[in-house]
Amino acid sequence: MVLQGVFIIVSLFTLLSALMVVTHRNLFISALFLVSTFFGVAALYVLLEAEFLAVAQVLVYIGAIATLIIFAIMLSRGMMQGRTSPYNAQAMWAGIGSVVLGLLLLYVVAFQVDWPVTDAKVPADTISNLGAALVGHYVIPFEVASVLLLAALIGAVMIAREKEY
Amino acid sequence: MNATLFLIPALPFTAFVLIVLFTNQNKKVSAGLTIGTTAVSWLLGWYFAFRAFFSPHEIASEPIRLTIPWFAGGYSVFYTGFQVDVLTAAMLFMVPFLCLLIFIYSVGYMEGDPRFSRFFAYLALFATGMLGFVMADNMLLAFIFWELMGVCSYLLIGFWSYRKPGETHIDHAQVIRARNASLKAFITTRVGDTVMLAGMVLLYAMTGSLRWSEVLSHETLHMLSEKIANVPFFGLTPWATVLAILIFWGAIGKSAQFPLHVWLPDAMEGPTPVSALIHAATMVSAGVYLIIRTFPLFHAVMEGHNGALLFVAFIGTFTAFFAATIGVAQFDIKRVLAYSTISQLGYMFAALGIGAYIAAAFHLIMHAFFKALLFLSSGSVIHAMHHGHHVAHAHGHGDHEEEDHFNPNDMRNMGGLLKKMPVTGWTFIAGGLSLSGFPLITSGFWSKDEILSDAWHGGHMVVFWTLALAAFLTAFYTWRQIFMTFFGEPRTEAAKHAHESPKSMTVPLTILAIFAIAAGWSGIPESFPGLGALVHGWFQSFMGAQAHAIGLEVEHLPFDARPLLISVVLVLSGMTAAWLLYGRRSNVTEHGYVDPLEPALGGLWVAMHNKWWVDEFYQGTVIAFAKWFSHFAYAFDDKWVIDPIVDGVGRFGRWLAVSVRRFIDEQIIDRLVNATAWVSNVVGEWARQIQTGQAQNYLLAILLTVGVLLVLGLGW
Amino acid sequence: MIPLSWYLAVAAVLFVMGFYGVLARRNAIAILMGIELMLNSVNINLLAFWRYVHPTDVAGLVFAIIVITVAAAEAAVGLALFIALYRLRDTVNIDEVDLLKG
Amino acid sequence: MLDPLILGEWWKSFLEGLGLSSGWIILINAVVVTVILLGFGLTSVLFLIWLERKLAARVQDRLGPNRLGPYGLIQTVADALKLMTKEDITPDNAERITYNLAPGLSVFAVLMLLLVIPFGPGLIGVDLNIGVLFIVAMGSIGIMAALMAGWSSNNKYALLGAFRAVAQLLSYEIPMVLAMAAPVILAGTMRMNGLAEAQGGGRWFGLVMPAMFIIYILAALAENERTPFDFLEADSEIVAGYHIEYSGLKFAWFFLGFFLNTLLLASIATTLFLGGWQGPFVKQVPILGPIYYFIKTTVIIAFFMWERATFPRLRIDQMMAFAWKVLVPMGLVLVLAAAAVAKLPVGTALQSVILFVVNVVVLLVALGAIGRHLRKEAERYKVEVRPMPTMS
Repeated sequence: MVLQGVFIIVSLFTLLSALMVVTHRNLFISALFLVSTFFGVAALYVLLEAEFLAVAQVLVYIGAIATLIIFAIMLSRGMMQGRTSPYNAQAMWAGIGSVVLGLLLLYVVAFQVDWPVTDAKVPADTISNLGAALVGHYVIPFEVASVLLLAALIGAVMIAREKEY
Repeated sequence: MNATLFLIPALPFTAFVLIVLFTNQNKKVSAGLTIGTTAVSWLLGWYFAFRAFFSPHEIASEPIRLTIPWFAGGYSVFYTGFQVDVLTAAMLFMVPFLCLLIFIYSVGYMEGDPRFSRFFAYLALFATGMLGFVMADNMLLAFIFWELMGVCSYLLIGFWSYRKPGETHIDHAQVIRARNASLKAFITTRVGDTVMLAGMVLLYAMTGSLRWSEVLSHETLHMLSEKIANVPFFGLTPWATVLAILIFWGAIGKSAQFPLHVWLPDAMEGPTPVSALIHAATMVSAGVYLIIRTFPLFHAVMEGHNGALLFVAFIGTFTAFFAATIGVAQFDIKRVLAYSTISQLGYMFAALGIGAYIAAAFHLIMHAFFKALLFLSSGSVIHAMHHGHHVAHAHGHGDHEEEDHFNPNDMRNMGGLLKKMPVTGWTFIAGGLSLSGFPLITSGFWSKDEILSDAWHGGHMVVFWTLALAAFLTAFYTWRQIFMTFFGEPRTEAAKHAHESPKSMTVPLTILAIFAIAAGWSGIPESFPGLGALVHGWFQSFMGAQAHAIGLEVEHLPFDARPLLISVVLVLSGMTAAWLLYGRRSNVTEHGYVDPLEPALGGLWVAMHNKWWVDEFYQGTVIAFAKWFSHFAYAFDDKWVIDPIVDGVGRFGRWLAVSVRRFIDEQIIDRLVNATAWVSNVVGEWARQIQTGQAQNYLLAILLTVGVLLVLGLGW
Repeated sequence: MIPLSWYLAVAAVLFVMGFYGVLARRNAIAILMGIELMLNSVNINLLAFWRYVHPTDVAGLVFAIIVITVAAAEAAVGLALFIALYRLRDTVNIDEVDLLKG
Repeated sequence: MLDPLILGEWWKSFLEGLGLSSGWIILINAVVVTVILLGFGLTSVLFLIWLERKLAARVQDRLGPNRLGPYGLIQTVADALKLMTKEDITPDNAERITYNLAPGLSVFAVLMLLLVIPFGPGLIGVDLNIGVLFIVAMGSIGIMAALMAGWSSNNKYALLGAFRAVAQLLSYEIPMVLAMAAPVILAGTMRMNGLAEAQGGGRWFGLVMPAMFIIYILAALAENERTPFDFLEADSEIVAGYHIEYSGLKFAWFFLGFFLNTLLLASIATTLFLGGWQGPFVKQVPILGPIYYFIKTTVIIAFFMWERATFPRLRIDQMMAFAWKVLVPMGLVLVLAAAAVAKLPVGTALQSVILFVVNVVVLLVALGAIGRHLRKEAERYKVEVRPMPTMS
């Protein structure tokens, strides 16, 4: 009962901030709302008993991604707000389409499918298992991801740096 | 340890590969590789050889084997591998040792040759071939190595044919001669090999196997001797005889026996170490080895006269005498030795022909030693002559005309070299003594005497007397050579300025000289008065084990003075004759050196000097026919058949193409193409409007698609 | 106990919002934010399924972690692209970037 | 005996004695723990401010606060009261919500960390099994606060400060995380208490891995915006950085956050590298744990303050170069070394020795590299010097 109440509050918070993210005219504000959305999601993770992921979420999304985004926004501050409408020509259609899609999805996940839910508990040593799995059974994806990160890092530097020509 | 058998041939091969691929630039390393690997093979080879020496009967009955499955030949898996039995052991005692000595010798001989490393690569490859051949435990593998030897001999005979004229002492004519000689050797031996291949195929067809152990087993041989084949011109013959003769042809080619002997003298164009190793000691004796190896097959047919053995005996005896006659009348120091080689090989075949199995093997080994020695020291002589010639030239003696056609091999240019180069001289004399079969001390005497007494006891009088005569001639031309080369006065500036060769050449000579004299003592027959008691005919009993293993009965001959005395007398008389004709007086007249026999014998001399015109005969008949036939075939094939067909096809193609273009291309295809272009143009004009270049539009489209799919998926 | 479908519903709505952002916003960075939202909703789904269907198997967590990694890489590259774009065309409005217009 | 946990037992039994349901007990406990931690944090900050001023005064040969109370201990309280009474200004074009949110966030981010600091054996707010990760995550929120403050106050200097905040804090977060990873590898756990336990018997990771410890301390200085890394409010360059526009109580919040940060970085250093509450006889007399902890923490804090009062500020490019070209490579090498050594099939003692040697070597190499670089710099500088043009 309590949990459900908490869940409802958290998810409402999350969704509302998400809505602000996509609607707010001021990009900086919506970036801040993005941060709060991330927080909400992290809270959801906690409710899902995935503390590790929650913290990782905070660390990566807020600590790195959101910060980066805000940084970029500041760098290009001049043309962030005002000047032109934040929406493009197809905004209305997009809205309608999105709503329809959302309704469809809700319908599907809520009523159509009944998922094979088990009420097994999360084992206590999940995190150590996770670590073992990351360097054991899932080592290839793990390594690939790290290589991807490195490539992205170098690529970002190469793309963004001032070309002297 | 048995697993290391394969190393014996494999090591020189690795040397070959390494040299050809990597170290071709570095002469020292290349020579080092070849000699080092061969040395290891030599040690291994002697390890196995001595194992055999100490326990001949075990080895003979149960050879050391290393066998692997090779490929599945139809209904039976084809095994291959190496084996060491008594015979192989005897060869393993001789072959790698000679190889090693001669390789070391070559370092000195080939010094300063631009293709030095390549020469050693070939030598290594040849060592592979010979060792593999003697150790192969089946005929196919043996044949492969046999052909490998053929290739090496081809490459090495023609070694100087890649030489640009004037690059060193090789002049243009010699280059041409080398090229022709190599081709001649290759093709002539190929004739024999082809027949042999046929024999091998038939053998496999008959017995379903090529392993010595299986082919030469008693039941197989019995089967072969029972089965009768109807051979054209010869009537009914046991298969054993047929196969034996066919295989023997291979030996004829390889060992330069009478009809196919022509290549060996020309092969002397190759560097002298090559002549010593390949064309005296090892490869040419491979033929003899092959016959010894397959001797049971020859021996299979017991009852009646045995065609195979008769054939072998005839060829051998004839060649022995025939070659000796030619040898008498040659001036080229190496050619004389070449003909003596041919005749000695003839001895061996004759011995085999009369069933003197052990004697043949014995003579094979002994001959290898002293003939290698002779060749090497003759090489040393040539070396010295040619250097002396250069010295003389440098000193201003000797004019340019002489320079151009000066032949360091020609014995007429030599004389009195014993003082100039004592080591070479004495070793050569040792070899000469052994070759001419000087009584009691030399190995040549023991081996040859063995053959002769076998012939005497077997009652093959024709063979005996022919061989005895050949022995006389042998002694004669050997000493003629020695006297012309080493005694008397130097007849040219070159001879005057000749000097001893480097250590790397003289040391092997000395070692070989010891073997050439002493090796024979291992074969003193037990029945020989006095000396026999010392040795008890060790070699006889040793090879006897092998003979016993393959089911030959070897009776120990009682001592008989008659053949011995005859041969001794003939040999001594030959030597004296040589001394009278060449040693006592120098035959220099106003027009150069004149051989005393030339006026004496007249036409016979001319015949012998021109080798009985065998080459010319072949030129006139076989080769001429081959040329004509190939021309005819070329004309038939290309001019009369192929060309018209090709042209017709071409014309038809052109006609077809034209009509296709006119009716199909222009009428149908082109219009289709244009229509396609038009359609795509129109469609594109319309469709380009879809591509707004705005990712978000596309995403919207995706959204709609997903929605629609969802709806469909929900089954509305 | 919270039913699984609630999480899925939240994720779905979050996803749709992100998608709307991607579709409707002009500013590239805003679009990037939308993408991040979508990725988050995906992660919610992954974890929800992990928790409710296979809590003993860490595959869901691993997958989520990989997604986070990819998101980070994507953000870095995306922002770099936008900065380069800003230098080049003096705009980060996606609908002004239509060089591929047919 | 003298085990602070006994208190906890007693408290629990007392609550149960009141016949409350478990849920309520959990709630009450949470509230109590929070109150205790908050109280501890705030009071310690009061003390720290005083300490800083005193130490700085000593270094600069002054007296420092000495009027209110013994040794001017009450001085800080007076300052706090003064700040409260000050006018709270908000710039016109400021982004109000963000502007007001930022100070709170900055304090909140740090306060959260108090949860996972083990003051003694078992004496810890929440012994998260991902404590270290939690710390790192919270650290990233501090950056957010600085950004918000700098951006929202609509002021060039503030914005510059925010930029610098991102640049510096992000850059130094990486060596910091690396430095924190090494003890985690050695201890095999991310639980703060576990980390403290793992350093029993004097096997302090700070002694095993001196280089790592130094990296952490430097990174901590940068994270805490202390000289020589105080670019965020470099008075001589950008007046006061991201909190230039703040005044009164909001400024007090930032101030609070700053000192809390100092405290926490110091206690993290204690827990990760100096064995936390570990010390002689702590097994027998658990009450010694918190005492050891406080001693060590205070020493580190004192070091921070001393060095702040001593050093000048770097150049900003030097700061960045130092992070990326020196600390990060060193950290990577050392983490690798730690991971490798931890896998070695030898006794712990031998592992420690090997690791120590590796650390020393790396440290020397790094110092050598820096020295060569500086010498080159000096050369270049010499070349660039021009004599003053003289009037004639």
